[in-house]
Amino acid sequence: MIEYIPFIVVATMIFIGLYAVLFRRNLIKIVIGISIIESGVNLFLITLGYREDGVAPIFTSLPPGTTYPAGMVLPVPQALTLTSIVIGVAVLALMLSLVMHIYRKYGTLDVRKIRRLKE
Amino acid sequence: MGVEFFIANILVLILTVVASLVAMLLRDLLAAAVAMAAMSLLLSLEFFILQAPDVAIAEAGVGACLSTAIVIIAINGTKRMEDE
Amino acid sequence: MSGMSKIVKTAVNILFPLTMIFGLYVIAHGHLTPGGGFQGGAIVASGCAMIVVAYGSKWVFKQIKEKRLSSFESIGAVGFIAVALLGLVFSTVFFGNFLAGSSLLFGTIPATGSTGADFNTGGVLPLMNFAVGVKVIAGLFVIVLVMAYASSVKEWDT
Amino acid sequence: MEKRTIVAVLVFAIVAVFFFFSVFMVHPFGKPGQVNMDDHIIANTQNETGTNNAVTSVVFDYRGFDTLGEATILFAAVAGVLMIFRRVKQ
Repeated sequence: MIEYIPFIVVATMIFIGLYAVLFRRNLIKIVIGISIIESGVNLFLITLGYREDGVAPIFTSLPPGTTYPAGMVLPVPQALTLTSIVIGVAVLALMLSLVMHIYRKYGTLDVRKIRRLKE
Repeated sequence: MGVEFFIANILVLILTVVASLVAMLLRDLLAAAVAMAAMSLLLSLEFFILQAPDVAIAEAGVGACLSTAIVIIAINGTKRMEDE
Repeated sequence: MSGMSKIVKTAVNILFPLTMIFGLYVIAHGHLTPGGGFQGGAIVASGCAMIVVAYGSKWVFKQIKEKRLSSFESIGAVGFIAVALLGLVFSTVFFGNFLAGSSLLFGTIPATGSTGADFNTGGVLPLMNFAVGVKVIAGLFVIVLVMAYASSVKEWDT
Repeated sequence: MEKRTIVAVLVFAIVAVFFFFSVFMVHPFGKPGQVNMDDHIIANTQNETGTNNAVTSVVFDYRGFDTLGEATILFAAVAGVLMIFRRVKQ
């Protein structure tokens, strides 16, 4: 149980974001929920790539006594997370621009009122 | 796995969950944006604890500064309070 | 957003060059220390967002147009793809690392294991770091700038 | 209670149960299973790419196409934001 705590935290963060997406009505709060889900996924990738007692995979002045490759954390999930973070901020900017446009057009941020106004 | 690594890991993870819960629950959207910045900063600390300094720098620069700035700009362009 | 008070402007005037130097350092040493094009670009764009907050987006629009920033972003993307295509020409594959192991710029191969920081290593990776850094700086700065200007304008024609 | 709310609660419960049971099917924290590719990258990054930082070598050399797609997405996002706010400028 104790070694599964990071994965439980990841699942909890994804639940929190999913709750905000499904049950909140404000559009900016929905966007914040999507951002929380994305943070949970990033944490999941980094947690998958951790190796016990590992150091960062950078060879410039390693700590003495480091054995490699067995004593280093995995580099591929870190690279994927790096890509995912920049994609996340791009998608966040695009979503918030659309939210600002919707507010100027309909005058509200409530998703149910917007759906009613659309007809 | 040393015991201080374990304690720091669990503590930062729990604080991250608390910050995300606060960001989801608050009615004031500006306060929610600040809580999201705190969540990003704690997440960057967690990445550093898990030996990923590249990702920690990226998360601190993008998550805690730029995305907070974008959310605050969007709140400035729309409405601050979330009404029922 | 309009400009803020004189205290904020003075603090930003002191902090902006430091942020800029740190971000460019992170970009330039991306193949030796933690960092790279994305991270350094995000740091420099954060400094530019600080300028936008302190001085107001109208003042920033007088200094630089967003079309110029957009063309900077295109220059970064084209440079990235051009370096990758040079790998197809001089090496065998797309994204081939044709500079590593040669006697040209950035061509030294470091010794295996824990080494010191030799800047002249890495092959094409420092060039790609610079291209992606220019792209990320311009892209994120133009997003923040245009959104700040649009949020300060009261009337749109939708 | 609306029909939409019931569907949302149902979806949330199903996803929650699914996630809670799938958490315990991941490998334990700190003991990854398949590490052949990562071991190869760590062992050969200094010979093949001349880079000390393994993460940068993965981002720009071993998996360069991922970075190409990411650059495309960033370009598309900037183009989208500029297109949305095109009429705002005077």
